Amino acid sequence: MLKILYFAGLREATGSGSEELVLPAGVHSVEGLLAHLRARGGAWTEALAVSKRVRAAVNQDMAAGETPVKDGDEVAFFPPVTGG
Amino acid sequence: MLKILYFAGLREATGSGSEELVLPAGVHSVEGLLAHLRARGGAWTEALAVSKRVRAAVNQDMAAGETPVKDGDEVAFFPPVTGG
Amino acid sequence: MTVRIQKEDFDVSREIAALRSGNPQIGAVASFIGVVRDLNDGSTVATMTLEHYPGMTEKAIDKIIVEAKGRWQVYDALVIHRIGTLAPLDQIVLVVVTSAHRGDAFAACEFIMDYLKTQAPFWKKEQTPDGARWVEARASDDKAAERWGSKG
Amino acid sequence: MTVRIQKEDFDVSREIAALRSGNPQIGAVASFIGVVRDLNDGSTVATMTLEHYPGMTEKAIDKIIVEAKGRWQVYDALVIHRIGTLAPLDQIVLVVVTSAHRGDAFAACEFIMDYLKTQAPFWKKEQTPDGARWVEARASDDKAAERWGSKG
Repeated sequence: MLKILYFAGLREATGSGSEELVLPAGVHSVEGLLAHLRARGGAWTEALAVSKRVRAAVNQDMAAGETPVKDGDEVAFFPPVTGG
Repeated sequence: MLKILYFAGLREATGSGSEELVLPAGVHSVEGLLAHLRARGGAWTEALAVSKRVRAAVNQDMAAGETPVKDGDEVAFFPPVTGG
Repeated sequence: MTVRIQKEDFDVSREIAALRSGNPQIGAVASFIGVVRDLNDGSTVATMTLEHYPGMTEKAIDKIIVEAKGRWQVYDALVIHRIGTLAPLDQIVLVVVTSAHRGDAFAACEFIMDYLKTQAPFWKKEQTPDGARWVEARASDDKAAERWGSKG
Repeated sequence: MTVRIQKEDFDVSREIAALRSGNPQIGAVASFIGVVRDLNDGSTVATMTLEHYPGMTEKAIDKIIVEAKGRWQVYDALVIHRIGTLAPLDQIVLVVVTSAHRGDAFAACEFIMDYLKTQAPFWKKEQTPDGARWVEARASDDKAAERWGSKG
């Protein structure tokens, strides 16, 4: 099981703050998981488009596309940060 | 007439905080005035030696050796500053 | 090392006194306060709401401070970041760094702010006369963080 | 632009609030506090006395602030420097710079400190167990000021 979190504009666009997801077959990385979520269509496809510069964290560390994702991980997706 | 001020270690070494001095003949610059004061001998020669890295200000602006000195000026001599 | 995420405002004097407390070897204290402006990207800002990622925020800022301590001679560092709804003139973030000498204090303080701007999971939503909008990340912030070189 | 030379201590929060007052376009406040250390150049410091050149001090710091305002986008700057006798842990100097953005605030604040260190007529005399001594100027302070390039 994966815990997936969405923040800020991404949370609003997908209408989802968090979800639990069985690690989909063939998904081993952040990029793979993103592709899986995009394939849901509609708001998901649009909100997670490459042009949106979606950022990710795995287990609360900033992650890249190739960062591994495995069962039990907490994965978060969000726009570029704007604090400070 | 010149007003001459001495600060910090230079004030202590010369025993003088300030003095009024008729602009000596032939003195037209900070370096000329320094040479004149050094020629007093004793503590003056020692305190104003080139090795002491004496700094100067003319009319309250940082000055160099070639900065002009004229009648009515306020000239100050002091060690490198150490505030802040 | 102190990291606090809070709704409440902070008092700079009190925070600096606490960070300096009991260390007479500190000669330099550099600090930075980020403040809500009433105008951003051409629109009037009435209020701003700060969202964050609890847990990751503290962890990310801890990492930034540890990195700064590895690069410069620093005694201690403090980061306070507010969340919730803020208005123009409100303080948003405080970074304080103590050091023996000013060069280290300035560099570490600016480094922490630059990295916080690109690495700490906060997002700002502004209320403007044209409605609410999420603040866009600035390319200049990426550049500011990049000029410190690679993190490793 | 505010420059104050005083015996009294200062409160950073209060000074920052006064400098920011009424300007909701300020987004960044960088500040620096210099503090008396109990150990300097290998000797224990009991107290330190600060001498200055009244009149020139204010003029020199004014010039430094004007120079900083010419180089960076700065709303306002404040310098407070204490004189008289101070003890370890006492605050010596405060520099605060307000700006729309942090890069300008940090640069101007550090520039003002670096120039103050070489251009403002203050001298420190330390009381140590071996007697009183005038603090020697540091080559590193000349270097710090020089790296900003020529003043013109």
